[in-house]
Amino acid sequence: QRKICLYFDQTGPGDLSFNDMALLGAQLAAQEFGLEVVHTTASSPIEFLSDLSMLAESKEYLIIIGVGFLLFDALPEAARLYPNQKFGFVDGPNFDLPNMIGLLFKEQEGGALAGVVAALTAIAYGDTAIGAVAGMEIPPVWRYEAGYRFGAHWAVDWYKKLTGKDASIRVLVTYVGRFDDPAGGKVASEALLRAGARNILGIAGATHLGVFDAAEEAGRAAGLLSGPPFGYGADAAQEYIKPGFILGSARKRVDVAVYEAVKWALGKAPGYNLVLGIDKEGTGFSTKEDILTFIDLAVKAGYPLAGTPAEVRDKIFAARDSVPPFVWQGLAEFETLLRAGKIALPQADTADQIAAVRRRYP
Amino acid sequence: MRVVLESLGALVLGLVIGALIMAVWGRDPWASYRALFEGAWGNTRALASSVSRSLPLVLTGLTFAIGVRAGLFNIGAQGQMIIGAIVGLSSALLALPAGFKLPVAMVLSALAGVLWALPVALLKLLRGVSEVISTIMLNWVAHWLALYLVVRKLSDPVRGERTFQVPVGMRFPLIQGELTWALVVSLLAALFLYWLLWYHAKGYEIRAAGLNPKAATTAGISVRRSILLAILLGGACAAWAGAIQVLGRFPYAITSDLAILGSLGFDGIAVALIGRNHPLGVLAGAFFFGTLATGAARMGLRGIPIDMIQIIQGVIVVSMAIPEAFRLLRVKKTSVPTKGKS
Amino acid sequence: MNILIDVLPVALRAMVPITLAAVGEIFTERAGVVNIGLEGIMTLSAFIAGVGSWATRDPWLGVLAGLATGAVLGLVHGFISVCLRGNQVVSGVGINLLGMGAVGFGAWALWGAKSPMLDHSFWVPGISLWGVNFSPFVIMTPVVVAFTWLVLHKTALGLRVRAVGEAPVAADVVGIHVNRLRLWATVYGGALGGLAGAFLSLDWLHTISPTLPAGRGFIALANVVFSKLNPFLALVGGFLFGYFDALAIHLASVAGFGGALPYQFIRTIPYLVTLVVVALAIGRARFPAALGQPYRRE
Amino acid sequence: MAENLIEARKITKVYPDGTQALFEVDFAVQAGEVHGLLGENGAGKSTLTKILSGLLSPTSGTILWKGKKVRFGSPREALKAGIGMVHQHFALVGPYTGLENIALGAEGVRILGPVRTRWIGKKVENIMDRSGLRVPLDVPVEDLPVGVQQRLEILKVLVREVELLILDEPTAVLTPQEVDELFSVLRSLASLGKSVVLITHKLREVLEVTDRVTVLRHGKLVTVRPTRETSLEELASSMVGREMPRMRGRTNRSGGKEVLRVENLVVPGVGGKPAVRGVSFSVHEGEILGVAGVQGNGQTELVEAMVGLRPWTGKVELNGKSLAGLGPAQVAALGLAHIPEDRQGMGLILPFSVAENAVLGKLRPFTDRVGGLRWRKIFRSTADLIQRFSVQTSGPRAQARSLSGGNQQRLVVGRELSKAPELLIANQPTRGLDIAATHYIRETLLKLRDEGLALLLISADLDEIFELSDRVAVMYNGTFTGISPVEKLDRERVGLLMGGLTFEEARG
Ligand SMILES: Nc1ncnc2c1ncn2[C@@H]1O[C@H](COP(=O)(O)OP(=O)(O)OP(=O)(O)O)[C@@H](O)[C@H]1O
Ligand SMILES: Nc1ncnc2c1ncn2[C@@H]1O[C@H](COP(=O)(O)OP(=O)(O)OP(=O)(O)O)[C@@H](O)[C@H]1O
Ligand SMILES: [Mg+2]
Ligand SMILES: [Mg+2]
Repeated sequence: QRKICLYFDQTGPGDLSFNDMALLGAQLAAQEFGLEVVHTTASSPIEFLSDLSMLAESKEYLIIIGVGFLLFDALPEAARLYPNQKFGFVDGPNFDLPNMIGLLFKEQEGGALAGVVAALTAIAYGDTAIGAVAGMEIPPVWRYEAGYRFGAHWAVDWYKKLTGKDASIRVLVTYVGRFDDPAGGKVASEALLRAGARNILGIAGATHLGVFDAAEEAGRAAGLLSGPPFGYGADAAQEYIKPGFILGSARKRVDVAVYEAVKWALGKAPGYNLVLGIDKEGTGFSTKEDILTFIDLAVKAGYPLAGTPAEVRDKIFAARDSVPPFVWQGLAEFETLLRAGKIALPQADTADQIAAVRRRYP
Repeated sequence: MRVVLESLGALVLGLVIGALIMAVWGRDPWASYRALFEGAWGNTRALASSVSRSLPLVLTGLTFAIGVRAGLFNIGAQGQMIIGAIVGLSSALLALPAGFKLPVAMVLSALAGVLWALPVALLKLLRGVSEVISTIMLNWVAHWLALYLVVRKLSDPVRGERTFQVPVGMRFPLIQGELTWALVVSLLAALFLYWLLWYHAKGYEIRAAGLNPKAATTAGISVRRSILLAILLGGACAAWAGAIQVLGRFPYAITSDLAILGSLGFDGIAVALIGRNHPLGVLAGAFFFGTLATGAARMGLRGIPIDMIQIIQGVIVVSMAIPEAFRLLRVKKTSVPTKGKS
Repeated sequence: MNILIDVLPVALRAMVPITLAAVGEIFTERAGVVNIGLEGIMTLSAFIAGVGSWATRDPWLGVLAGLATGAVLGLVHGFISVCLRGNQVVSGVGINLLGMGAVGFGAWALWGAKSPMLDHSFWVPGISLWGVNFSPFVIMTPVVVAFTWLVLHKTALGLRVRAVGEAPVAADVVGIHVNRLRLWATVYGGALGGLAGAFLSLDWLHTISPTLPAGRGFIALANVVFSKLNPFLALVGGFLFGYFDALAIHLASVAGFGGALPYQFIRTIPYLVTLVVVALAIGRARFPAALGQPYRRE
Repeated sequence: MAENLIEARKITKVYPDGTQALFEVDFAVQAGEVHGLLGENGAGKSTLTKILSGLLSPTSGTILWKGKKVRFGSPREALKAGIGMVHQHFALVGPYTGLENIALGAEGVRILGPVRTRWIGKKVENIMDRSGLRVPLDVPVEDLPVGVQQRLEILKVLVREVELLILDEPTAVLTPQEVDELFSVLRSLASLGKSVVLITHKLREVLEVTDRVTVLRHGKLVTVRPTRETSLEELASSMVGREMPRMRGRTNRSGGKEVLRVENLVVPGVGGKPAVRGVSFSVHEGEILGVAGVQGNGQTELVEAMVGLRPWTGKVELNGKSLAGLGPAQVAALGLAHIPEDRQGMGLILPFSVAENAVLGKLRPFTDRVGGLRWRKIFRSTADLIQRFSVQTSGPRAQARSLSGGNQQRLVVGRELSKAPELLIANQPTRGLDIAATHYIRETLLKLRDEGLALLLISADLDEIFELSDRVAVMYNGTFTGISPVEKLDRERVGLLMGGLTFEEARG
């Protein structure tokens, strides 16, 4: 069995984000271990179990890696039905199954880092609110939201400690209800902008392309070549999409996770949960290096960049340099504390937990 | 019989055009199609999956088909299905003896579908509001209502991504692979509507009202009552589509993005049209769609991206529109003058 | 209530695709052809418009490309439903599937991304009037509405188009080419759908995606019924829906989670408002007598 | 021999479904003549003329127009050459006004320019003055009486200044006066050197107005003769292919007990204006009350009100039971049967089978306790009906659409009569039917009368009124201008009454 099979829950390769990163990780592993990669995509969530059964039945694959949170039920069921097949689950746990590796991320961390930056930037430019445009109410999105809220409130406290000045930041989170509605994302962002939230995190897949667009359009209408307003990306380093108007992204290293999963499949160890957090560089706030990686990825894919790669890079970095240094100082401090385990981020896996978070960090 | 042959001809045409597209893009059409059909029918598990996949489509297809029979363009299956799924699931909360749970859930879900369809009928009959508008709008209302209920009221206390699961005793038992006895629900519904439409006075009236409302009225048939009946029966069918998705299919719960319901309601339109709005044709049309959906992943493994598969599906559906073209071809042949026979 | 006025500019833009596509469909349906493939037409046209703008570096050429794409898809639908006398609804459903697949595949093959965003150099530039920046489409839409209405109701062509949808035999016996006219009417409808698509990608959202219209093609169909096939009422319907949809998203976004109503309920407002307006003020629509029926002489 | 304006040689037509409608038919029309075209339902008259006017193309055969071989691909080409046709089933756009209908296809210079209504209007006025065919030009034609629509159709063709005018059964819906007017228009056209082809089932009209006559039977040419040299009997037998039996002599009789009583019936019409304005009458057992009148004077509304399709005020009693507030099903249950005026629109469901149509409106005896259909019984009863009423069809499973008009009508009549009604309302029961079918249906109605059925006959055809009725009422503008025994009336007088004169005026 020399084949790795990736099974995408939706969209498939071509999002230059989550799915493409998974593919990238698989390809890297394949190269290193002399394997082959095949992949396919669900034609709708109704097919999950039958597709996975079909894949497992063929006995052709070293490991079948389900990519995407939506496989939450079908993947463990398939792993139970086919105990001799190894499975990996990007974005989900292994459910104590010996033949499955769970690949989890601490989305809260990425969300919190973005929250710190968004809130401090807002303070720097005199705003009283930050925003987030979310897709649907599912736990990974909740975790981002919870982290974001926490980060924003932490930032306010930190700013007070730093300067002695009071600041107040409201966190406006809106759920558009779909992951594939850029128009809904844009209208929601325009509402947030009008409500005074000029830093907006996108956690809604294609929907949050509308966030970036609203930010750029508002900026250009005011005659600016860079923000604020700023959008913030998720999963990938999405800055290249709107250079100058995306200040950063909450990263999630799906490639690393997939690579690790393949490595596990080659060994004999029983399944476990690989939780990737900032400590293992699995989550984080996009670094300059990340940004360059993704510009590179986009160039290779043939993406219609807004200028030459160098121009794009310069614009992104210039935007970062344009915000007051205390923003980055705050980020660095938060990151340090996080790595040191000195910060406990709120849980948000159930409706009750997220409701509590919303009450606590309004 | 002729109708069946025409549909098969259209299917073949669609497959051929699809093959051309794949060939142009440098993929082996033969191998891809083999993968598609192996993936869908290759073994009993696959076949069971294809059949199972088609069960809700039968029901939403029936909703549209009976509407057409009554002269309606009823595209409300999506919303009614969502409501049916929610109510079917919620009936798990009732304290009932185990054996009763499933039947009661099905009855309640059908009632809910009927209630959700009622405004469509009332708006049409009392205010002349076209069912096209009211169903599109109510579909969205149902969608948002469900998003609220699934996340806020019915969610699994320990897992936020979906509602609680239907207890084991309330599920449709498995037959084979993914296929459950929900099969009987879809089959019976199709047979029942077939019987109703062609072997019962009410169905006769529905068809009469749909084909010529004026003549039907003149003959003392209440067109309004027929429309009401068609809309409400449609509501019940669509609700059952939702119910069997929740009660008869893993994970026996509704995910918080409603993904397990997908666009089954809308797909029912195409299913019904391909089945020529005949309940038995709907069975065939649904199985065809079930096949395409189930076989797609296997085709994907052969390097055909999901979007390409969608294109091919689109081409096949478009070709399904034109059986008339075959009739045209045949006419050309027979219209050569023959010696007077009158 | 400040927010009621605040959402106006957003609403004006939200109105455009629903109105343009609906007005095109009105023209098509007046000629007796139903095209429920608007969603697919908008999706694919948005993509080709983006490609056009990107390839030519001229947004207006991009708009033209979108328009042409819509026209070609209209032609395909017209060919199937008018010339081959196919089932118009099935063909429309197929076109919707096709549009979605073609964009996902095309954008990925071209740019490696299924939902790429377009740089601002590809955007249709805004027009400044009285110090306010307007989307040219917001101005164009009422013009198209008025033009379509004029053609339909004040010209010889319109007389013929409506006759062809109402009584094709009557048109045929006075020498009007029924099928040719229907075909062109379907092309015009498709072209306006294409324009709506170009607006989505080049003016409003500056992105391309297989689900870009996100259901607006179907809302446009509802708008056709709402308008009783009157382009001016379609403008009203488009604005009404656009306004309340924008308002609902605004309210839901700003209210957050503490509000009196869950945001999910707020989002049902545009749909409920539409229903109420139709029930109270619009009422019964009368469709062309030969709508959806292919015409043949023998 | 005068020159042929148009000549068709060996025309054969096979419809796409394989129906052979015409077989090597020769047909010629001379310049300046009125040419009658006769034949039973389905003989191929419409098919032949549709071919001449470019609507259909022949399967084989040639057409000579002014001596030159032509091939019309479409009505446009035929119109351009100078051939215009008024179709049997009107080709009008319902929601359009008369003027718009006339303008359609000839609107003006530029296709994107405005319709030149003023210019066309003037031209139409001119033609209306010359021909005496008057129609209102600013009303949607769907609101116009059928007779007026007919005139509009003719105007539409005249405006296009054709040399050959083809009229497919134009007189079925006109009053005698209107027919006379039409015929004088046709004669004056002929005297101007134009030619007319007239299709009709009424032989008297043929004898009255045509110069020559062609008879078709089963898609084949039977005979072409100068009208002078032929007679009514000869034409009838050459159409049918055998001697026509004479109509059974009608014995006058006075009715028995009163079955229907109508007092001061008022029925609102379109736009709230009353269409029936206080009508009173009664119908007795074994009696036919004939209601004569030009289409559109309230007959439709009168009938639809009585059968429960429209709201009304006043008093309507069937055998002493009031029909107030009852729907069609309840009215039918009380013993009222109804032959609707529009068999295809109201009487039948064309895509249904003959059997399904045969039980339309009388399903009760054919269902079991749960409402299931007893198909075997339905088929048996349909076969019986087909036989009793001589419906020509391939069987109970055939689509009603595939029946000819005459046979469709037989099916409707048979169905309604098999309901064993107390009262039968027959609205235009023989419109458009050939003589054999007409004959058959009239005979049937008379026979039923003799058996004691009460009959309300509504007809625009005076022959029919006089052949069948015991008493005659004339309806004009929503009221009855008197009811009188048939012996006391003559065609002339009734014609005047139909035109709006009162009894007194008509008498004087
Ligand atoms: N559209 C059609 N498709 C198939 N067959 C047709 C069609 N129209 C007419 N026919 C056939 O052609 C024959 C001649 O029809 P046609 O309408 O010319 O008769 P007609 O002489 O005009 O009868 P009528 O007196 O009832 O008007 C009919 O017997 C019928 O079987
Ligand atoms: N779709 C069809 N398929 C087969 N035969 C048809 C079809 N349409 C019409 N016909 C045939 O064409 C003939 C003439 O049709 P038409 O509609 O002119 O009726 P008609 O006999 O003239 O009756 P009417 O007097 O009501 O006009 C009929 O005899 C019928 O058999
Ligand atoms: Mg005829
Ligand atoms: Mg006829």
